[in-house]
Amino acid sequence: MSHVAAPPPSGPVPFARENSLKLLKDMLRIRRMEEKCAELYGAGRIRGFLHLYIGEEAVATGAMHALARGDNVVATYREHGHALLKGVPMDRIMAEMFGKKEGCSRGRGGSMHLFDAAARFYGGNAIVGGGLPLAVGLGLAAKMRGEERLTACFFGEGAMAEGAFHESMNLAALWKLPVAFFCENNLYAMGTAIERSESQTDLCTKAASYGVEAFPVDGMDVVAAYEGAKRARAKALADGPVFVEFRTYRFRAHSMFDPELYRDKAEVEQWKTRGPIHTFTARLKAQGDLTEERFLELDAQVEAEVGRAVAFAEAAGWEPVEDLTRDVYAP
Amino acid sequence: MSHVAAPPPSGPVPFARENSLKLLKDMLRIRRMEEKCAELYGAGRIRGFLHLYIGEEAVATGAMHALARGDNVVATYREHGHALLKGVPMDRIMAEMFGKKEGCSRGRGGSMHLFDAAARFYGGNAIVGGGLPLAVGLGLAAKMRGEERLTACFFGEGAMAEGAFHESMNLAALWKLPVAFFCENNLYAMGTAIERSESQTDLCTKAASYGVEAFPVDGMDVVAAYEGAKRARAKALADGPVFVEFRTYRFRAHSMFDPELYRDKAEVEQWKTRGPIHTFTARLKAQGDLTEERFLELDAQVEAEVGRAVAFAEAAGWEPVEDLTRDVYAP
Amino acid sequence: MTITYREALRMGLREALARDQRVFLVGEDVGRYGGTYAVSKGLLDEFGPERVRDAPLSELGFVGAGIGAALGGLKPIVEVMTVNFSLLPLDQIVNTAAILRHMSGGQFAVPLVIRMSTGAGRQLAAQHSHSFEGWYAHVPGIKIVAPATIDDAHGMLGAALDDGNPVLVFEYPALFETAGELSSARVDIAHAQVRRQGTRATIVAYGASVPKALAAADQLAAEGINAEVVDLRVLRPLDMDTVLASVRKTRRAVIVDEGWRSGSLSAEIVARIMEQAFYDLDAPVARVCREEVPIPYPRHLEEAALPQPEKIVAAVKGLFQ
Amino acid sequence: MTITYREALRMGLREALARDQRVFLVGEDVGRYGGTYAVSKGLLDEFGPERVRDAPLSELGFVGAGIGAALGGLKPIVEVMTVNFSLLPLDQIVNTAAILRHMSGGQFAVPLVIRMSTGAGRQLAAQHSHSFEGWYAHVPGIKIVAPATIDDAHGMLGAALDDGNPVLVFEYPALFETAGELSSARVDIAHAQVRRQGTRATIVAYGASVPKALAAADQLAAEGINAEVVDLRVLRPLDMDTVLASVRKTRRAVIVDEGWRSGSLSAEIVARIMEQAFYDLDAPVARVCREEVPIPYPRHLEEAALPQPEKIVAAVKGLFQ
Ligand SMILES: Cc1ncc(C[n+]2csc(CCOP(=O)(O)OP(=O)(O)O)c2C)c(N)n1
Ligand SMILES: Cc1ncc(C[n+]2csc(CCOP(=O)(O)OP(=O)(O)O)c2C)c(N)n1
Ligand SMILES: [Mg+2]
Ligand SMILES: [Mg+2]
Repeated sequence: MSHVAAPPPSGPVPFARENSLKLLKDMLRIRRMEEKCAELYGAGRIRGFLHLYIGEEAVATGAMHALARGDNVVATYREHGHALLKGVPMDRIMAEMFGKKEGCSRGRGGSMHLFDAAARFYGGNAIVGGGLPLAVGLGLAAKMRGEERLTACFFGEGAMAEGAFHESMNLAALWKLPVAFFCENNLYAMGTAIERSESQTDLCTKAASYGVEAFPVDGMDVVAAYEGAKRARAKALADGPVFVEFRTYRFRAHSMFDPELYRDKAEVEQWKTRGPIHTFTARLKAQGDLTEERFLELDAQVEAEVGRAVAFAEAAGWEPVEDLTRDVYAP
Repeated sequence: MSHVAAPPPSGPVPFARENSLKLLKDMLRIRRMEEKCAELYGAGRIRGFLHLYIGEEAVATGAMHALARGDNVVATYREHGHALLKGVPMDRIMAEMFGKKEGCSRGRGGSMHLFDAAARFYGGNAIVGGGLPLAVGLGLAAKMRGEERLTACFFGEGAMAEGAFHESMNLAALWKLPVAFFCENNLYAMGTAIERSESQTDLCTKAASYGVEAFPVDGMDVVAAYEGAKRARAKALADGPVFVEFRTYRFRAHSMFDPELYRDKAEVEQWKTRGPIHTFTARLKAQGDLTEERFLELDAQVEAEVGRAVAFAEAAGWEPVEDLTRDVYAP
Repeated sequence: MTITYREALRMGLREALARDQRVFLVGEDVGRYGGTYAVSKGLLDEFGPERVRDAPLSELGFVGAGIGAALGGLKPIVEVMTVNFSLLPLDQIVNTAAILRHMSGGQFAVPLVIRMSTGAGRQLAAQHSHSFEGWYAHVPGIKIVAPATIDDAHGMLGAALDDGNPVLVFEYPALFETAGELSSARVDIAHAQVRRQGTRATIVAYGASVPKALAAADQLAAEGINAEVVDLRVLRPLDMDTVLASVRKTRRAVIVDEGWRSGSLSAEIVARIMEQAFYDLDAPVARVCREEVPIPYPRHLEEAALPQPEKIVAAVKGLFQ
Repeated sequence: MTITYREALRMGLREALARDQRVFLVGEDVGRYGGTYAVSKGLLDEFGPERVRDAPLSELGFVGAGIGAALGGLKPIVEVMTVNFSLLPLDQIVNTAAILRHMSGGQFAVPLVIRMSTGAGRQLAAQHSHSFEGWYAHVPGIKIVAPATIDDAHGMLGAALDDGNPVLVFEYPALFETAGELSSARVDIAHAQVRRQGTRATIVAYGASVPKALAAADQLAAEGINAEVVDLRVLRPLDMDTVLASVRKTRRAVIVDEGWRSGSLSAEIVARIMEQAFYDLDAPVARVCREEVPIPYPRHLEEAALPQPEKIVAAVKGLFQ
């Protein structure tokens, strides 16, 4: 597997202008929210583990735009973007990061454990591979209840070495469940490069061995990500599970503790030339769908939303210690 | 996956006569030993779970003849034949079945847990898939110590759905270990037919997705089994892991408790026409390598060995209760 | 009606499937094979392969799928063939089923039942003879029940499905052939139960140890010691009120546990008696547990490794020395 | 020499790798990343990728491979990044590593060390804050050690490798930054140790709870209660002689355990004191444990859920009421 980035995404964006701007804005919403999180982490307002999605925004953005409101999403500890675009309000995410009781998990989960029943966002899972069997079960429930509902499950390429991946793919395929397996291949699992983690680095070949349709998508290109996810959704609802490899890259460290000894700065810099936000911005400008003023306006709107979210989180309260053991069991 | 048996193995046997007779005799040794076990189970001399290999003898026989004495073997709860042909004396196996202290595991393991350090027979494992990671480790040790030593790991097709299979294949392939993965595909895992257990019933396709060489072999034909195992051994020692699908069938119930509700008698009968012992016998006779007298003589030798083994087991003693907790820890 | 423990389990399953369309059974060989212990025999024909669903050998996968299906609005009964294999899906049970409600701030319920057989005594040797009920009873967020009677074998499943929490039901192959009268009383999954009244010592047991405790009590009665037997029934949360009431009355207690002694559930019972009834005791509480050894195959060694009525008798007598 | 707990762990690893060619380290990100907690940083450069071997995310696979490698004549040190992930390979640990010697009639040794970090206190929330030492201590055939001091962090690994049994070494991230003097004394993995002498009560603790117990003892001393602190060090087999000697002297005890109260190792310690020193007690033994809740993320709730010096102080004082 080459770690060398392909040329930056380019060419016309085949969407109506307003749709394109919505995609752009949503990528910005993830980016600015997470930049703020990094800053707040430095300031000690956010604690524990914090895994940033910066660089990978096109994947969640394209995918969530392809999903319906009633679809289910299962994600990982790197899930801020997925939660936000599945419909978890930014202020409730930010309050969760702070550990406040207005947070989307009542403050108990923090960065790795965002949940929202109304948005059908099933987390947030800090066990690598742990969400995959859940997604199979959500798919089984939808199928047995006769619902037209996709379950989309996000996970990293590192998770594919876990037994949980294998068992989940096999079950979903055997039972022909409406599940989309969305692999975010960012080439590293912490410090472990894919060629030290997978004997078969062509992940679609691997997934296809379960008798599941599998295809790769440029995960740095929100257009490709949207179209790939849309195709996967239709296919999964019609015929059973689909696997999509989103080829992407994380620009930041694995978590806030990672000294990044395992990759070259040059590699990171090269991938940054494919950054999903600036390349998409450039394409929209090139085709006259975006001006610099409009971009700055969007960005300002996003910054304002982030500002409001932080203010909300700051103002929110702590869960009282008396409630510590509430919700361990059903009332 | 069709459950219909192919035509019976036929055609010339390309071995020297004495070799052929040795293969035949070894198949008979497994068969007669297990027939006796079934009888002893009925008589209450053997207890617990007992899983017979009857019908599948060509696989272990061909494979063990292809291995060297110094090779390692890891097997399952259906391992009597493997143990016997890897060199565990029949009397010690039989004593183990009885639970006597002269048994190859001091009587503590019984049918599912035969062990023999001298024979490099690493068990006997009643957790489906449990032996696979062990085999990887044995292969790793051989490689790191610079030994020319294969580790052969036997398991059923049902085990391939377990995460342990996936993780083990990936590790062995990544680390290029001298491990032969010998899958005994007898079409059922207890009562679960392969098409309800594997979304991909072409097991070699599945195994090849790990970047591992994989090929099928007629597991009812001891000639094919021997040649397949030999090819696998050479390849594994030279280049790393190999997967062989031995296509076989169990003639008896899964264990002594199984009412066999899940398959047709006709299917079993049809497979019996491919029985590894009588077809091989017929071929040897056809090419003049075997007479009926010689066959009866071999069979009588085997029956005598079985008789001696039973007598040994009967005469053997029980481990005293005072030794119950001996060997829990190193002395 | 006189039925066996196995039939009672099957009846509970059949009623659960008949009562609520959201209920389904999934696990290895629950369908065509009829269940390893023939518990689910006949249910495939009655309810079809969607609701009596055979799963491949992938315990982590299908237990996790059961959790997901519960989140998706169903009421799954997941069968893990035996407790011995339940270490494979343990991560899903502990890190998802048990904590999801709390960690999500109360948003997600996991109304899931996991059934598994447990215990030793059938000469199945070290890998097939574990008793891990006590391990599971350590985990907040799940409930653990251990039917020891015909009524409980029949009724606990329904109560577990109604509970709204993930509930693990432990079934005892050692009891499958025992027969008894099925009463019409509804059972709860909240209380321990006194199975035999007594005055001079309390024997606390659960699962397959309950009949052993009762046998010991019979023997003790013959020797003039009138022992009370408490069947824990529910291993988490523990109903200590019933246990403590008995111990306060008898002032002496023996705890029987088929798990390895060190760190078994029996230790927790002893600790709670220490904490809550220390001054009521006339003698230190004693334990009869599995010896600390992997279970060997031969019958005489297996028997030596497990709690037996004679050992319970000896332990109770020891309280008076 | 003054070093940190982390440096002591690294020194132990380096010495083990240097001393015996059969020793190798395998686990996720032990090499290029330098270890999640930077414990193995630098060792890849020193010993190369064969002996400091990065493994893919497949805990069941590489723990099982470690067992196999031990059978094949090597002395593996397997790192499971944290105890939270150790539920995935638990089957291999319990059903192979722990039982193989006994089940094979003494033929096969498994000279394996499994290291993992454990415990809460770093706001990592429910899935990353478990303390399962007590679970492991339930299993015959394995040994469990919990270094709480610089000397133990340094020396226990070597002792574990020499032991010949599978040994699990629990490391405490809560202690990684603590610094202290490294002595030249060899440590064993057989004994508990009195870390502070006292006369009026015994506080038993292990791992990251040891400094908390010492802090509590300081506070108690200021209030006139002279408490003894016993560091268990070895959680299986338990060195009850040391614990009982202390309890018999002080006649009062509190057990501190970072695991959930019900069914934690603390229960076993209480049960053994009940069994062996009942008549020596002036008050029932008390426990300070984790609340029975998945650990929440916010600091105030996490602190409330865990044993703290103040709670230990209160528990000791409670012994005198
Ligand atoms: C079962 C388990 N093992 C190990 C870890 C520690 N860990 C957290 S993230 C991670 C890397 C995962 O990589 P990948 O799946 O590629 O996702 P990415 O972080 O690249 O998005 C590891 C090893 C864990 N959380 N869970
Ligand atoms: C982890 C685990 N799950 C379930 C079982 C129960 N069980 C024993 S054998 C078996 C079927 C295995 O089938 P396969 O791997 O095809 O081997 P075969 O018996 O056909 O030789 C099952 C389900 C077990 N022993 N271990
Ligand atoms: Mg990755
Ligand atoms: Mg099979």
